[in-house]
Amino acid sequence: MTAPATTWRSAIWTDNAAAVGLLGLCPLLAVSHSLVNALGLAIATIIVLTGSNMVIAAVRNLIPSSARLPAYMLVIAGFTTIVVLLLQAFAFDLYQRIALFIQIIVTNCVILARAERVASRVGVIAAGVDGMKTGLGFAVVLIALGITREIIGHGTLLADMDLVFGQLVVGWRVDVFDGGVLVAALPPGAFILFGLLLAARNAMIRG
Amino acid sequence: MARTVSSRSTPEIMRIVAIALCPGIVTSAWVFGEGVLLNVAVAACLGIGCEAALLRLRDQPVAPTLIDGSALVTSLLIALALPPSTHPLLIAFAVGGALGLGKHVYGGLGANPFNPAMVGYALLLVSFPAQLAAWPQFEGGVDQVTGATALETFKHRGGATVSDIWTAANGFGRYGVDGFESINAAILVGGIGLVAMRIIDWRIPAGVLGTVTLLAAVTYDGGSSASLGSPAFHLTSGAIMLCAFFIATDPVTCPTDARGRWLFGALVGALIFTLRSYANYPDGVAFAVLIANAATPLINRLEYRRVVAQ
Amino acid sequence: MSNDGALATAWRLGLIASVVVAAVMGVTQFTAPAIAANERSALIAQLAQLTGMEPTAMDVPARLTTGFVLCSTGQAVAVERESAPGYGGVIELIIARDAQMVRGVRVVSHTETPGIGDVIDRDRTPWIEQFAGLAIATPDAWRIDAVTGATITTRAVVAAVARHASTAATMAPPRCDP
Amino acid sequence: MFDVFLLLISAVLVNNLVLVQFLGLCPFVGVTQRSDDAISMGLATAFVMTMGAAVSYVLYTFVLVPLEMASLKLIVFIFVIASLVSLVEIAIRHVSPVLHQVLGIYLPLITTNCAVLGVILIGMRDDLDFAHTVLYAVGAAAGFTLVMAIFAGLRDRLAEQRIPAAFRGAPIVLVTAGILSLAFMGFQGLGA
Amino acid sequence: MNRAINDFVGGLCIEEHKDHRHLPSEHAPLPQLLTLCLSHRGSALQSLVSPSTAVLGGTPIADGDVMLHAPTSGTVEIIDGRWIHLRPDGEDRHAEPFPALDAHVSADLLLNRIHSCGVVGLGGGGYSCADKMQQARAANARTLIVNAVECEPWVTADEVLLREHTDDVLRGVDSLARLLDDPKIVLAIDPRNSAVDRLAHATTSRHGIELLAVPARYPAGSERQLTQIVTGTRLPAGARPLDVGAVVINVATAYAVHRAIQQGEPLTRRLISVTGPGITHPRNVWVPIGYPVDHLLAHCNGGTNATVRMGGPVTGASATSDAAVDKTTYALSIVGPPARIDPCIHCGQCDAVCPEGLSVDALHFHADRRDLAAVDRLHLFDCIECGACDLACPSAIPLLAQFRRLRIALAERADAEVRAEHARTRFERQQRRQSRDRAEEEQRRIKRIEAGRPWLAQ
Ligand SMILES: Cc1cc2nc3c(=O)[nH]c(=O)nc-3n(C[C@H](O)[C@H](O)[C@H](O)COP(=O)(O)O)c2cc1C
Ligand SMILES: Cc1cc2nc3c(=O)[nH]c(=O)nc-3n(C[C@H](O)[C@H](O)[C@H](O)COP(=O)(O)O)c2cc1C
Ligand SMILES: Cc1cc2nc3c(=O)[nH]c(=O)nc-3n(C[C@H](O)[C@H](O)[C@H](O)COP(=O)(O)O)c2cc1C
Ligand SMILES: Cc1cc2nc3c(=O)[nH]c(=O)nc-3n(C[C@H](O)[C@H](O)[C@H](O)CO)c2cc1C
Ligand code: SF4
Ligand code: SF4
Ligand code: SF4
Ligand code: SF4
Ligand code: FES
Repeated sequence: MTAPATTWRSAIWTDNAAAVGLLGLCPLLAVSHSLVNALGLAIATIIVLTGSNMVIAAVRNLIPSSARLPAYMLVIAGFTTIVVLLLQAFAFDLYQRIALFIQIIVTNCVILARAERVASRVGVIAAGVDGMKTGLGFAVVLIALGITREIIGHGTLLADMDLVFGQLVVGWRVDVFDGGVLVAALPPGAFILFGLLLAARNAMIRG
Repeated sequence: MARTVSSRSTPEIMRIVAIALCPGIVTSAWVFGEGVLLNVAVAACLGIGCEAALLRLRDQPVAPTLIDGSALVTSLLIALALPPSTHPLLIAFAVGGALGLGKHVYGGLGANPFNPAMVGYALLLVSFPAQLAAWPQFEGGVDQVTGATALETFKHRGGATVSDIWTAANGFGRYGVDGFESINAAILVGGIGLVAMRIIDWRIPAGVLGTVTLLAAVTYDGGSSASLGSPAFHLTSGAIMLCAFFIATDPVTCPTDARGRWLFGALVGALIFTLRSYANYPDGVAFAVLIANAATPLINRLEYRRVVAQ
Repeated sequence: MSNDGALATAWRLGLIASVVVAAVMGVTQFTAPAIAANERSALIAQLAQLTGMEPTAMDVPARLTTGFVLCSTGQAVAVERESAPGYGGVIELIIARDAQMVRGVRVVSHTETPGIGDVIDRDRTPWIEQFAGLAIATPDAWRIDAVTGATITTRAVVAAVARHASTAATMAPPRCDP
Repeated sequence: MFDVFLLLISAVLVNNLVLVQFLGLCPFVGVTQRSDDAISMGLATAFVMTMGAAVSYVLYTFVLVPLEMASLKLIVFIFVIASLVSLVEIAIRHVSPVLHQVLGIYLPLITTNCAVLGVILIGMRDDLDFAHTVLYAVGAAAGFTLVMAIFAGLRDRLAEQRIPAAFRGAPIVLVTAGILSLAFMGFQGLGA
Repeated sequence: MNRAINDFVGGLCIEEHKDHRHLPSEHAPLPQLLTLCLSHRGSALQSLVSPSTAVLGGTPIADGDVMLHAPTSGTVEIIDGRWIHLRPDGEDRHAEPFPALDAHVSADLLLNRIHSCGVVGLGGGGYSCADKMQQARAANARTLIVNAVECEPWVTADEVLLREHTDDVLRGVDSLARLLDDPKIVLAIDPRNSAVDRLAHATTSRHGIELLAVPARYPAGSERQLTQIVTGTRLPAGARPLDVGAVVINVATAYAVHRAIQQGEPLTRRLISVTGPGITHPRNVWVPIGYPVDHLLAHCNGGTNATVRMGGPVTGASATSDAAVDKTTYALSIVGPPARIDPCIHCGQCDAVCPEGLSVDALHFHADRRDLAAVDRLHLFDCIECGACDLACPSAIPLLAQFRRLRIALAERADAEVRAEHARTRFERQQRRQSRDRAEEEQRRIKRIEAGRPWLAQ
């Protein structure tokens, strides 16, 4: 069986689930006011996506087709819970900043869609790779929006990166300019800047 | 078809609105000094430049659209809403936000659901609230010490009574001489001119001012420190007249028929009163108008009807 | 679907559910100590910041009540809640003080204007650290400047802390319970 | 009484689920093309949200915590929501076929609407008691339905042909949502 | 003269531009060629003549819903199924007229005469006068409204006709009244009309004609609005004056009825205004039916077909290059250069003036997107094509022209369905279409939503 041909390019650029389908918007907009939060959520999402995709692929023959959705949801919820616990254990400060939206990964429609469309039909490795690709597409959008909002909203870049990467990167913070344009860090800014990023992407695709 | 009656064209209407703002601008300059004129000049230049740039970006013909004058109205309203001598970069931010995000992303004149000037102003207010609180201490108009405007004092009145606020606050001369009262009076004059020329529908200012007056009267308790302000206080402070006659009346973003306009005016009035009395930002005008704009399509839809009995 | 089918489905679903639940519970067991430790050390770090002391895990009670006395190396510090009427609503404060002075103040929650009133938020500016070390007996002599543009917010906080301090000054000093 | 009012104002306007808390955005941008769809979706969600918050509260407080299985809460809540959705669907079908026609097709969608789960988790995070949890859910649901209706109205103008090509579709929807969110910033401080 | 106590909703005051009302009517010289159309209000007429036949003026040359007569003597040159070209011989000889009918003939005879003289509504509608009166009799109409309002700016043909032939018009009205059972007769007129004095004088000596001054607001002359002014009842959507017992007749029609009955003369010419802002000397000219527009413009020193509208400057539609005057052409209006068009600013002026209470700006918005379903929902078909919205629009948007194009598009779509489904009543068809659309849309919607991602179907 051939894996549905999701190329890296399509997952990240042309058919990006977040950018094109506007799926999983909530966590995307909510945690993107700084790069560190965005990164944290991106990594968590990739782990859940890849993990649940692989598990579902592994047990796909065991899952009765009439009870597909509950089974997928079980696996996804289990994986999310595990990531939540691990974050609490090993990256507590980061977890505290994005707790709500880490938990809400459970309902991310992209994950369910990948389970249904890909993981239930292909092997473990292929499913894992697909989860990575999709997750990376999501991560790219998160990071782009995180960078934009952090620079414009706070005037900084890479602030508080130690929450993800530990003491190593404490000095990474760059002060781009003083103050920042507050609205970018507030809810309206999330919507508007994501809209502008998508418009820029559209303009680039159109050439 | 060719015009067979001498009704006014849209560019003429825009120009008249700009002219009707002049009494307000002049009085404001008289009260707050030439910083107001600086605002106006900067905003007007930026507005026209920005409109031209955006039109070019959209591959639209620049010259014919530029003379429709709507960008000028937008810029003037922003200039009047800002404290005197606001930094040109801040004005540029507001004007750019207004014309870019408020108007041209939707396709330019007539296509925008939200009042562009208020979009620009709200973006600026939320981003740089401190800078927008910098109204000059008003006595003499020259000394550039900032002080709380009446609405801010009102917002956090502590033990002050309404009349304390009135006499103590910056820019309040209590009926007449100076300050926000005279600016509001001058704007009222321009606004009544627009009503008389039938450029704006009287129902909108009537709805706004009527509702504010009504709510203020109902909740007025003689002016104690817990009062939400007397009708006269609300009608003479902040951007109330500008809103009632020039902002809420933007034809593009308000409902199109009489009943809808009453409703819209009342909604704006009720929101202004509520936000002034209970919310954080001192003058709720921009937010009130934006929220009411959001409700406009729903109000219009109520009116998609035939008057005729079917 | 036949009964058999339904039953089989239920079984398999049950199996998957058990495995997932088992996995989660396993990870819970595995991470529980670390999480508990994290929660505690976060709390301790916060208290250390607030009080300027270095409390050890043993000094901090397991469950915090709204007002309690923190004892560390023999020093007793009262940690209490206070609220101030700010510009946009109530500002919830937490104040630490000992017998003589204010040890520290932090804002727990507020609804002040973003960009103006949030100077009181330690994450934004260090303004609120000025309270550390002020004598509770003489609030009138405190020299804390209001922040331009946020006069109301900052005055409200200063007033609330001062009121709290002067009340506290008249009460018995915090003592370490035996 | 007054604090009930304040809690509702806060949940409906000041901390609006969609525009301020960023929850329920998928239906907000996805099911607002037509007004009646938007309002039906809003109402269906409101129902599940309120019920879900109540049931989850009970399960969490009286089952999971005593059994020391709090870490299973996500799994449990998701199944509470999914079962509720099914139950509601069956119930509505029996009680009122008309209502079922209106709401029926939206119900399955609600399972992946993060707003429902979000409301449950927020109630838990803020340590609300049962009554306040339910009240908060009612307010949040009302706020959700309100902005669904408003946004559905606004979308008519988003079909304007003059919108620059790069902004058509998602970007203009997001910019508009942003301005609406900006407008709702005005409620900051209300009821505090 | 009485002032109307009732009014219609909407509408607006406009500048009249009617200075030429005081000039006497003129006669246009015979042209080289008359072009007579073989279709009337969309239904075909059967030609009664063969090619190259010589005919006298007044000879019937086509028959169908209405009859068509040769305006002058000459040769019928080409018949290509759609047009009759009549080349006048210049002698203007006429066939023997019908005998005059006296006051006591039967209603059937009167109706017959009106029909065989080819009298149609000259107020712009062109509906067969005999048919209209027949229906009015059947419905036992009690009010006869004579429409002398002429509310279009720049147009004065009815006014001049009324002033110059006051008594003949009133005689025509008498004849029409005889067809009804002692109706109330109301002559509705703009009080500024220069024929008012003569009329006042003429009607004092008669009984039973009320002279009624209507509000000087456009479009008071439109029959639905006029009926409301006269009877006080606002017509529901789709209703005609007859539904409230009124029949509306234009003054020129009344005059043609008089000529048909008392003179026995078929309708072969009419008085029209050649007028508009684009011409220096507006005037009123008697022209034979079929007069080529370009020829008439040359005669009156004004404009070209490109700048002329068939009808008044407000409601007239652009003329084609080979257009000719027909029975419903009450004016040729030469318009000025087109105004600058700005985008719709949703000012609502058009909604305020629309006499039918339509949400005009919403119609325009959906029309721009060619959303046919939406414009149908917004009652495009209740638009009376008065152009009040055009007059009010500050952005000078040609709303009426857009609505006309759209109506044609909608009608064509409906036509296609008629052909497909054969003859069924329009009502039934619509009913079924609507419910089917609803069901299909529901199906599609359910599919979309069940796909789990309705939002992808942008
Ligand atoms: C949009 C806006 C928001 C404001 N928010 C606050 C606030 O959060 N806290 C505050 O103390 N004052 C706030 N103010 C009040 C003004 O900054 C006011 O000028 C100031 O508090 C009093 O002036 P002063 O500092 O010169 O005495 C706000 C004013 C505006 C215009
Ligand atoms: C907008 C509009 C304006 C009209 N104005 C007049 C008018 O001024 N005079 C007139 O006789 N008919 C006018 N008509 C036509 C009348 O509605 C009606 O068709 C006519 O008076 C009927 O008489 P007839 O059948 O004898 O032509 C107008 C129609 C419309 C739609
Ligand atoms: C309650 C529920 C919600 C769903 N929500 C989404 C969603 O938001 N986005 C999505 O792509 N798929 C969602 N799915 C999965 C879709 O139903 C569908 O299985 C998936 O999109 C693959 O369909 P396709 O291959 O036809 O694209 C959901 C499924 C269920 C049961
Ligand atoms: C009566 C009137 C009021 C107006 N008010 C505003 C306004 O409040 N803000 C603004 O940006 N433009 C205003 N304009 C200009 C113009 O209508 C507006 O920029 C449109 O929203 C642009 O599409 C106004 C124009 C008129 C005629
Ligand atoms: S246009 Fe309307 S409002 Fe103006 S004068 Fe005429 S009737 Fe009166
Ligand atoms: S309007 Fe023109 S095309 Fe139509 S029937 Fe008359 S002459 Fe023929
Ligand atoms: S032309 Fe139609 S839409 Fe316009 S005003 Fe007249 S009836 Fe209304
Ligand atoms: S009058 Fe013109 S500009 Fe005004 S709403 Fe109507 S179409 Fe738009
Ligand atoms: S991510 Fe919130 S509703 Fe889809």
